Amino acid sequence: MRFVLNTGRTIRQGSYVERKNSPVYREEAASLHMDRVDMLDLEIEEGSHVRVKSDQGAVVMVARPADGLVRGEVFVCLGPYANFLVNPETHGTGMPDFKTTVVTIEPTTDPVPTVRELMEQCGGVGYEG
Amino acid sequence: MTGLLVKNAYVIDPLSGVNGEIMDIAIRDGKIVEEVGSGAVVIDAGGCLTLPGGIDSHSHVCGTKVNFGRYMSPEDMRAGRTARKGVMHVTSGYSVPTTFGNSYRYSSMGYTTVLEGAMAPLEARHTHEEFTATPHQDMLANTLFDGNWSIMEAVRDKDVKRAAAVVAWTLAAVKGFAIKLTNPGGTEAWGWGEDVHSIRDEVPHFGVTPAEIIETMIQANELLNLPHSVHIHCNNLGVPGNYQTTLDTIGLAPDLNRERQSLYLTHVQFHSYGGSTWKDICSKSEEVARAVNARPQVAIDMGQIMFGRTTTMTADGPMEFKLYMLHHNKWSNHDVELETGSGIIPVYYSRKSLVNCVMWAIGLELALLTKNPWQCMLATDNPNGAPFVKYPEIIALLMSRKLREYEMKAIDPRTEHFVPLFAIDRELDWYEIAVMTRAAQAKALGITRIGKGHLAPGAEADIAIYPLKPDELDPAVDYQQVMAGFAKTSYTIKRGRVVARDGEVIVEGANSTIWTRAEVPPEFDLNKDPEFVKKFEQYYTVRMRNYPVQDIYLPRGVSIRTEASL
Amino acid sequence: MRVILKTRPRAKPKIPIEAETIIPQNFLRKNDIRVYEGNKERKLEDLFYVTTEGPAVSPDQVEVILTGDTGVIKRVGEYMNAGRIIVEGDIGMHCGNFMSAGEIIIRGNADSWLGREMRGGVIRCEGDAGHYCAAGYRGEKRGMRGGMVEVLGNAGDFAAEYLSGGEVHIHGNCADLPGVEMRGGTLTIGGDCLRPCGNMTGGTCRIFGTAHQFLPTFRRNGSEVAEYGGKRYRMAVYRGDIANRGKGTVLIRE
Amino acid sequence: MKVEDVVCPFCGCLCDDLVVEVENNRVTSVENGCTLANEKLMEDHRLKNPIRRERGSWKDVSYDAAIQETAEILLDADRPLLYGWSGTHGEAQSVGVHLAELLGAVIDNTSTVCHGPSILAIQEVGHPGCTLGQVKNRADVIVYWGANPIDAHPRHMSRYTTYADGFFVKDAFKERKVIVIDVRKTESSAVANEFVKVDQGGDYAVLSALRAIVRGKGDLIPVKVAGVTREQLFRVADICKNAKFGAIFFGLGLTMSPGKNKNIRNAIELTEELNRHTKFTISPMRGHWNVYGSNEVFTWISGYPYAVDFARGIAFYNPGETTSVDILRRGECDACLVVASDPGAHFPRACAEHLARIPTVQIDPHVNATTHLATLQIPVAVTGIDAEGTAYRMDGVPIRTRKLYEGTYPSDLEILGKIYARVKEAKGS
Repeated sequence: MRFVLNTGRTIRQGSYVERKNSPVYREEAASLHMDRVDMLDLEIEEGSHVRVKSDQGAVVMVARPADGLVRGEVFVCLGPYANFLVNPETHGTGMPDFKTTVVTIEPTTDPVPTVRELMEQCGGVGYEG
Repeated sequence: MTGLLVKNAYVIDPLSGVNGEIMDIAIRDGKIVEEVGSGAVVIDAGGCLTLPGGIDSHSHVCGTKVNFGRYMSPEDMRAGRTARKGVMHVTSGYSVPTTFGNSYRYSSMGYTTVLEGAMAPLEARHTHEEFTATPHQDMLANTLFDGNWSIMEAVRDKDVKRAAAVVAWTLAAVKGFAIKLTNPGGTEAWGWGEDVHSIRDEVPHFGVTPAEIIETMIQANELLNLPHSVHIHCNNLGVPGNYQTTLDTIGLAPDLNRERQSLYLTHVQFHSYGGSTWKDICSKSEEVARAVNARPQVAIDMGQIMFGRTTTMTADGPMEFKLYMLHHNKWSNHDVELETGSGIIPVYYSRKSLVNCVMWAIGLELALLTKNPWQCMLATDNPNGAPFVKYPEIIALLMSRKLREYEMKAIDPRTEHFVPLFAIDRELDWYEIAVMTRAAQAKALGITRIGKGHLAPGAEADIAIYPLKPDELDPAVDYQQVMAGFAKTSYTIKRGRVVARDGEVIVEGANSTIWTRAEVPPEFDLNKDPEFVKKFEQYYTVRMRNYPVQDIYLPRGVSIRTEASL
Repeated sequence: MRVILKTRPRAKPKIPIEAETIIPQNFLRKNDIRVYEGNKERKLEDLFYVTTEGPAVSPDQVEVILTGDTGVIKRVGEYMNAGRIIVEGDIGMHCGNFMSAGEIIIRGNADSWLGREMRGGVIRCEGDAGHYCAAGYRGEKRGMRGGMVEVLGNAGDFAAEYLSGGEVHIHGNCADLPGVEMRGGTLTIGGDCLRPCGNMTGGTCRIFGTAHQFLPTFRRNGSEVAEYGGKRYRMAVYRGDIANRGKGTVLIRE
Repeated sequence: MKVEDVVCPFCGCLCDDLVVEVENNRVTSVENGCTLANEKLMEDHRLKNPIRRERGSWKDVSYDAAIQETAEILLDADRPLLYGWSGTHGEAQSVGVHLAELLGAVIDNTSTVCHGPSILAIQEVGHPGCTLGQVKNRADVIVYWGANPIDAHPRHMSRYTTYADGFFVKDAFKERKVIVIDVRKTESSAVANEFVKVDQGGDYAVLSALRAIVRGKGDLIPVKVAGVTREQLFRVADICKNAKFGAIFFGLGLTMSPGKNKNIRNAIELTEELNRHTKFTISPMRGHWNVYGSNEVFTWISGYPYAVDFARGIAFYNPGETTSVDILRRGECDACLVVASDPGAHFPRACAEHLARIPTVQIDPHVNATTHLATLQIPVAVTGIDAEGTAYRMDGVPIRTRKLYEGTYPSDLEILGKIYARVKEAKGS
């Protein structure tokens, strides 16, 4: 199924912004908020892992029901998980389309990567500290 | 330090009564001295015009609105870009150059002291940050009180001493130099999208009039014994028929100070319009100059406009909105809680616009019709009338009727019917120019006492040597040379050190910031005034303790201390 | 005179070359021409194999041909006022900015800001153009004021932004907001586009494909017939943008 | 030890009324702060010392070696990018701009992925704004557009708008109307008097429609614009026109959605139009506590608020070209210095990949996503905790942050000053 991925701030993301390698940050930044009916259609429950895919790549997140969203829209707080999917094209403005990434979502049993693992996938070397 | 000796200089130093004498100037430890030893570095001025460093008594170069002028104008930034070179940083901008751009260009013109015309107290820290990045001029900041709630309450209560206490507290807190009133009362009214239209209009919700604010502040200023007088941007700027407001304001000025004026009216060109609409606008420079001539207790600056592109910026928010409605280009506005406002729009003054031609003429007329050059300073309200780099051209226009005639042929031919300029023959001489560009400013600002604006022993060694030989030049004819000469000094000396040569800045620079501290008796110290403290906490969005500008922002601060007569 | 500039291989091929000096008039006087590779100033010969053929006495007799890896070369033809530039492949950003006369032909694609604030002359891009094709400078009141920009392929977002004079013709599609802030001149779009002419105050935009998400602030004002590519089409006429002063015209094929 | 009137170094609200308890070089309690402030001030998870990546693993290095290597990396580069800056004080930002100027580098701040489009819009049409106290003391209508202050600026409503009593608004909660316009329901929309739900990507059309209505051309408006009914559009226009003082605050909902700067421009022009009827102001909800300061500092030194390219000696500015995301996406830069920000977390993946390919030095107190991409990280003091300096609030009001205790880490200013000195020496200038 196709969805439009929106990103934005959440208070939890902000609270853990200096602790990006903590489990709480991962939990927040990898939470995919979506409409309950969409979740039924995808046959997933709260806490299910989903593979979210865009033209830029794919990342595993955790589905969570949300009330403020309409069907077809999903929300992830800004951060490395959402950014795995965002196209870097800026339309000559310097600003990528952080609010309108077209994604597909499917259930998966794969684990949610850590921030460190995401960065290693980008070519980095994880720092344990 | 062995000192510096400027030899063979053609000196005009009006404050010392020197008018065109060939003499030597000795400098040691940043000051002018009687003599230096034989080991001194010698600069041969070769008979060239040598003046005290230039002083701009009203310019907008640093602070919130100036920086916003840059921020919103990439098209202006690209108009004047230079690369890093030697000790010179990158510069950008034409009408609102970067701080280093301003500093280098002023320095190249021989200016060593500049007063920022409008600093909102709440944002003073910003002005001071930019001052430190304007390294070649000593800087002073006029501090805005036009819409200050505590002032208006004191005015309403007819409590001059309270007003003086508010001024003393604020100047000390924000390291300001003098009292600035921009459209007094009007900036508060603009908080509601309104304005005041005469000095007798009431300010909404405060029950005071601009006239009462002005009169109270003049008295408060003298009670505090501040070096400068109240510095006013009158109500109704840029409105046809506003000369009446200007005359009314001049009429308010008592004669309270023997050393200087009691009221400084800035950019009076913008306040000398007759007529009732843009269609019948005309010059009232004669009426305004007559009032100035009759009242030695006032001083003015021209607010000359020059044709071309520039940016207007002022604390006068409502005026800028009116201007935006005319130009419909872009408009910024920034109201400052409990204090003042500001606005910015880009403009283009065109020779094809009759209104602009009338404005151009008025500025020149004010300078030519004011009999005493000590009462009329040369300024453009940079960058409102024109960027300050146009000063040399203005000097040439004032010195040469021939150049004026040449220009008058190029402008809208109808202008002649609306202005007296075409009938004015006066040509200013070197001495009068020296007065209008440094000596009068120093006197008006009250900074001669700290060694500014003159070259007598003990003065700060701020000196400009121009590649102009007054004995060999007829400025009425050789106006091109006059323009070129005033644009680029051979030497600009700041506090005894050569900072610019032939238009190139050669040292990093280290300016001072000059501010005023008026000592008040303890009962007038508002830090301990419960009512003041309470209002502050209730209505400002910054804590009172976080409001004052810390000393660290003035690495070379010079405070002028006064004893208040409270 | 014909000057052929063929790019040399570079250690860091993605670092842009800033080449506002590549304009016909500069080759007339055999000056030492310099360009920037990143923050390093280089001689033209360091980055290009330069071949010069034939004489010229005025810049309009100079033709500059660029070949090789030209897609990262910026500012070619900036402030050009005579002569001709032919780019055999793609060209980098800012090609033909502020040009006042002469001709630029691009056989491949042009990156963003093609013909920004152009005053006169002709640019023909045979491939696609990037964003802000024939647009204005940041903060400037007027954009392109004269001349002609023709793109045979598609254009990105903000094509002809601030167009104030002259002619822009995109044969293919435009992406989002073509003709936004338009004040004058003519914009012709052969294909489709998204949200055309937002906030326009003047000029004419003709759209021969589909205008998606057409803004609600344009007023229908009858129909007329327009000719395009040798065919005649019935066009719906709109006046707008009435969110602003609304003195512009948009024609959309019915 | 109790420290009063502490300035919070988290968001653009720059609240300066915090009361903080400090014991043994740690903040042990925070009063008046929001959750974000508490977490930030009480944090205790710094990187201990400079670290360096060597053949696939990390080694500790000395400050001096790290500084020397940073200078060498920057000097070697043909197109270095200096990114970040919003999380440090103005004095350090100032050294950063001079460093960029000296190197011929590109310097950019986090506006690039935040309110950069707002700056572009302001450069087209200006900005009718005001300080936050004007809003608190006067405003009777507040509009939040594409902004969710409860999550992003938790005290904005209580200090400046919805719940803030002021001189002319004695009982704010009763006297103020709050309108929230957004593509989704949020905590903030829940407390609004009027919630306007716009279809994703529809803001531009809604703004155009409102402008037309305010201009008296509402007859043209169809029954629905981007999901908003004609009735609601007229109602909103009416509330705004009848305000005594209206204030619009907008967020990334406008800057990041399709149209970008043109959305903001449309909102500013709506504000200008409303000023023909009453008093209206508009203000961006700036994110980082000192992102506005980086714009200010960049501007007075270079002339431009962000995305400044000194490659050719002069300052050149063109967002979309000289912005960090574009430079990284194109693979242009061959070295990167990241200061006080985390592009690894906040830039699209392709940008993070390029950071991992080139020498990337990070100056930051914490281990963040960029750490894993970097070749070198130098930990520094946190401005507002163990370093002090100037910050500019979202409305341009400059406030000096406080140092709460004398820590052991060097400040950004010290580290950057040393790098600048080494580069200057190497350049022989």
